[in-house]
Amino acid sequence: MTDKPIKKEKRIGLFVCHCGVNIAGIVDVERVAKELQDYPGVSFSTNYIYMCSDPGQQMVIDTIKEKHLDGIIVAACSPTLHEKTFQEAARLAGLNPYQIEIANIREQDSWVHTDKERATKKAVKIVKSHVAKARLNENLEPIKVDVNRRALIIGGGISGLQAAMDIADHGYEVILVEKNPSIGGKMIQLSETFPTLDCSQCILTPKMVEVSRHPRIKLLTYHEVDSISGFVGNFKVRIKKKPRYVEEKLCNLCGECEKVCPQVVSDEFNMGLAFRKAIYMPFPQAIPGTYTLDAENCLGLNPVRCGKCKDVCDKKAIDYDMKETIVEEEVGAVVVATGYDLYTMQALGEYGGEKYEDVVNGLEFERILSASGPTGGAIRRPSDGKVPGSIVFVQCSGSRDTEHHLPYCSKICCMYTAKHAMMYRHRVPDGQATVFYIDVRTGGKSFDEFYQRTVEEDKVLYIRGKVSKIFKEGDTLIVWGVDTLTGKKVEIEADMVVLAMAMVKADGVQDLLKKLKISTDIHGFVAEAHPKLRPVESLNAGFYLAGCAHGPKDIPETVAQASAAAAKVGDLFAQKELSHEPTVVPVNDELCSGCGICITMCPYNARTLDPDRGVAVVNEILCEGCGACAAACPSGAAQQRNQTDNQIFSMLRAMLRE
Amino acid sequence: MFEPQIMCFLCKWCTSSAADLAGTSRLHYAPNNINLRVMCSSRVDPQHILYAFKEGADGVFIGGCHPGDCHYVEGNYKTLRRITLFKTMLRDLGIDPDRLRLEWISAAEGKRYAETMDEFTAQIRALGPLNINEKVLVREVVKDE
Amino acid sequence: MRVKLKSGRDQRKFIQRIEELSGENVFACYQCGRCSAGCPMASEMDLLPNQIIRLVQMGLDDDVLRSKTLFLCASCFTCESRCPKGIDIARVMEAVRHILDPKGKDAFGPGEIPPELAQELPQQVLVSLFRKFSK
Amino acid sequence: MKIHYYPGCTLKQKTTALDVSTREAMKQLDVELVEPEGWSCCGAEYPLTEEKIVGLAAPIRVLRQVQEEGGDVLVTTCSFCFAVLKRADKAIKDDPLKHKRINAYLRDDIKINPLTKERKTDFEEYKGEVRVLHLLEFLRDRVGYPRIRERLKRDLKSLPVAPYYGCRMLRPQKEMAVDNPDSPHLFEEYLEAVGCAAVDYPFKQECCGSYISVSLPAAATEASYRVLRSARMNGAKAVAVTCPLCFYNLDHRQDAIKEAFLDFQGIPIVFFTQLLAWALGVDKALLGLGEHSVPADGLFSEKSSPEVRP
Repeated sequence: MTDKPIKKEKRIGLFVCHCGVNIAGIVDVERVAKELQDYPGVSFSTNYIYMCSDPGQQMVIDTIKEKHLDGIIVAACSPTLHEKTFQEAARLAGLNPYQIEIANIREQDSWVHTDKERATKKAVKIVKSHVAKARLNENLEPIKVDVNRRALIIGGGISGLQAAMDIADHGYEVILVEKNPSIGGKMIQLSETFPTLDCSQCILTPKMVEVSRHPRIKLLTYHEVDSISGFVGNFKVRIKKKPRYVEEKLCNLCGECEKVCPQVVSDEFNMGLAFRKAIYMPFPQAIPGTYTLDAENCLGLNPVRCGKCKDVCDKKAIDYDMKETIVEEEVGAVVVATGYDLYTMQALGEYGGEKYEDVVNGLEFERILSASGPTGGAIRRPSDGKVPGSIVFVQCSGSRDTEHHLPYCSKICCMYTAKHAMMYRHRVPDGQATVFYIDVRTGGKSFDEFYQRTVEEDKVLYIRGKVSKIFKEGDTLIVWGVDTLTGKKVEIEADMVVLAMAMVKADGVQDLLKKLKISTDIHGFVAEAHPKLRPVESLNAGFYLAGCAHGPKDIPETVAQASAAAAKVGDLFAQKELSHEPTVVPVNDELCSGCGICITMCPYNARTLDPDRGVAVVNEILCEGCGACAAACPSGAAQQRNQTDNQIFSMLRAMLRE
Repeated sequence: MFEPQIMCFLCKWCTSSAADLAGTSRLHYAPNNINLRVMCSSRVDPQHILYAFKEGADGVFIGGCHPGDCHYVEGNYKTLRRITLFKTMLRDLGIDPDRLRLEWISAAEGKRYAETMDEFTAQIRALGPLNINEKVLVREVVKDE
Repeated sequence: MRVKLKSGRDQRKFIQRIEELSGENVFACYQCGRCSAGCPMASEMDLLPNQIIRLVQMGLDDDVLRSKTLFLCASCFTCESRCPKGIDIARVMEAVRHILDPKGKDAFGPGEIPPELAQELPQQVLVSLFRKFSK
Repeated sequence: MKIHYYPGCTLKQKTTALDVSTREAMKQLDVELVEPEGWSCCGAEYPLTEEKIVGLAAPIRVLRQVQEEGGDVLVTTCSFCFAVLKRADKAIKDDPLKHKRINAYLRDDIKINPLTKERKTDFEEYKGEVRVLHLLEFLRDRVGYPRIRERLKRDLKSLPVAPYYGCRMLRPQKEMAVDNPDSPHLFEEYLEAVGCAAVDYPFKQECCGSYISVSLPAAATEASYRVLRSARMNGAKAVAVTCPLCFYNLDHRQDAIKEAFLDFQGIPIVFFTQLLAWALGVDKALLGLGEHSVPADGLFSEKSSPEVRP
């Protein structure tokens, strides 16, 4: 634990910032500069009102040149704010940017303490610790890496399709992975879209076709991402190809297989409101246009047990022996567009969604409204096909309930409920539409006008209050609620109830996100790097987010975000090469005993054992510089650049020794 | 009144950002702590902790990301394992393991950071200064320069 | 007590009658309450003007028809001039009074005015009052 | 200038001050007022439901009479009459069906002239071309403020007057279209033309309680109190009104206001035409000041408004 003798004492400059009164109001900045004047290693010390201002930076640049400084400390705000600013200033002055230390005496000192004397003393300690570190800082150069200019898009809904189209149109190759048999996502299930009432299928299918025909887009439907390794610009992805049991290229969609299939199962495209066969096409415009055999419901993929479909297939497209295979791809960027699911109705027992067929969620009602749905767009209730004379719509079903369900607003329910009620009134002119709401949120272009049209022209009764209970009497649903505007407890007889269920993260997406190693918020939505300034990037370099994977949003917002993510991918691909932080943890061969502990510590597989030399070796490109190995290395062979154990010990000494 | 010295090792991605947020939110807390920013809580070697005690820290605090939120996938689990083991060793060395504290504080929890600092400072104050015997013990374990 | 909202045609019958008589779209009201906030008589009312509209929207005719508010409205049109949705609430009040006409007795009849006061009052008061509040 | 003038019933019976002062003032401005022959009550309240259109017959009857006498303008002073006449006129202009139905009523009604007992054989439908003007509008647009100013005989500038619009003249705006209902200027401009200092105050367009004065006097008392208190607080020495009902509530009710609100101090209420007539040099005795229950004599004195010698 001995500091190596410092061959040539460094010349370190100290710049203490007042930040107006933000720092100087509590910390005696002049005293800090003065006390450090004679501290070992410090050859220049000053203070200035705003170090980040142009004259402040110029002072740093000039001083580095004049005083031949080879290290500087800026005692100012948090390094998250101006570290880059001063690294750039150092670069301009010819000093290696890794010789810059930012001592945080604002957020972690002047702003949190009131005792001027103690805050000043603390500032002195903080600055000293950085001087101690700076004395041992090395010049470092970023590690240069090539960029693989191919993008992986996970999810084939509207956000994935849009991002894929945009990136491909920028001239880059795209691999689009969709876990379902067809692309289209949730949007293809919708009927009309608010506020223009465009038919969802009519506007989406052209995009689906375009994507499927794009020469630079490789469509991998019925595939799932299995694992991913590497780093920004250089990812290796293993993709699982699920067996479809039908050869896509051979299937000519004659439909004979479907006719003979004896297995009738619930149709997920129609939200369980209709049936399909075990061999099926999810919907007529599905892309790729092929049948898929759902092995889970098939009588057994065994010609002896059934084999009817195989028998009737003229094209010999059906192959019961297909196996899951793995496809490997190399990409430089990943767009996560995994979409959403609806909160389960089972969670709201008091609304009877699990008990009563005629209590449906928003997506189920979309299928009922859809011209391609089980009723051909006629509004009939699921239980007996009766045209409902009265429908009650319940907004915020699961949303904005901090106590029992989800605290956030699902954002789109106000608008789609207005649309649902309007559609219902158009198609069943005698029908009574009642909407329970707690607030109607219509922030969006032409949204409020749409909502008001629903109320004024279509006479939909909006009742302000949450429904407390829905139960059945005979074949009528009784809805108990309250109108908080009049203070009246109300009871409504309804033939059907539509619950605007909250939007939640896509089912099972957490496993995928774990594989991608990208962070999520507490609700499992992918977290953005910065809520305001970096809304489409993940904190993890090379990952971008689009659509509802990031949180509830409507179609235009999703499309905008997908295009933004695509533009960001374009930014990345436009670079000649990427820089990787050089603050990695190399191995000192002389000290390494080859124990292999560091190898087990590394989450990135950056460290391996060189069997010939019996020492650990590091792939510096893979190393992210967490330092877990350095802490675990028993011999001290693993030392993080510019945060060596020696540097840490020196800092501790500087901080703690009075 | 005894003013303890608290040495804090803070993960750059979470607790250090929480400390910044406490500042931005102008939350006041006791000035007994001094922070050292590391890339990950798993960068903290038990030797660093002992060294801090030796150099005059009365308490050592480590702040990392909540389980599942580690920027480096699982560094915080490594920290948890290390610190749990190391605490038993501290007892053997005659240092009250309560002088070492590990907390998960996310970047959004500025208020919790400030409260934790006050609370830990009070706790260490109640324990009193790290006594000489303890220091002697530390000296035996940590090689001096 | 829990109120059972009428459903379908029944629910709309009252609303439609009010809309026919008043020529106003009561569903345009989004319950901002500006009418009640500016009403010079609001402090005397059992139901505020916006509550009357709300009850009409909900088809709760009984509550509306027995409200004292109908006979406190002076048709000053302050509400009308400030309603962000352009609803003439005074017309809605008049429509409700109209529905009430054949049902009840005078809300305020000539017999209730002491003769000496009648001597003093301007004619227009008597005419307008009876026009509004008598059968 | 000769012009049709509709005084309405109240001005002929209980509130003659408004009628008398109007006539005196118009004389000074060389305006001859002609009452339409056989005019009847306008109905006082405009019928607000679509089904009570019979209420439109009375005001349209008056307008048809003006048309028959060759008039193109009908001037009124009472705000109630003004509102009913103007709205009825607009209603039948906007709705051909109403136009047809009202004219059908009138055809039956005027077969025999009730006054002359003369039988009429020819009937001319009301065409909707008579403009209903409030006297304030008439003075501004037809007479003109310069003509008023040049004939002023008294200086009223030491008299701060709060104009009180009330409800009927301004609202509903889309039918009355006189001025902005929440920031009107017509009355202020008029008062300034007459030479007074117009007092700005926030209650000039608030309701005085109207006919609620009879059914629930306390409510009207409070409404009137708020108006008068606001006028006084803003420095008015008098409140000018255009409507006999406003006059009744603001003037006759002041005893009741004093009983209900201990801080209330009285303030005289005057008709806008009384100020005009006085400023134009009409004798005080011709202003109908005897009808005021809060004495207003003090306002009409040499001291407060001296004669100007040209």
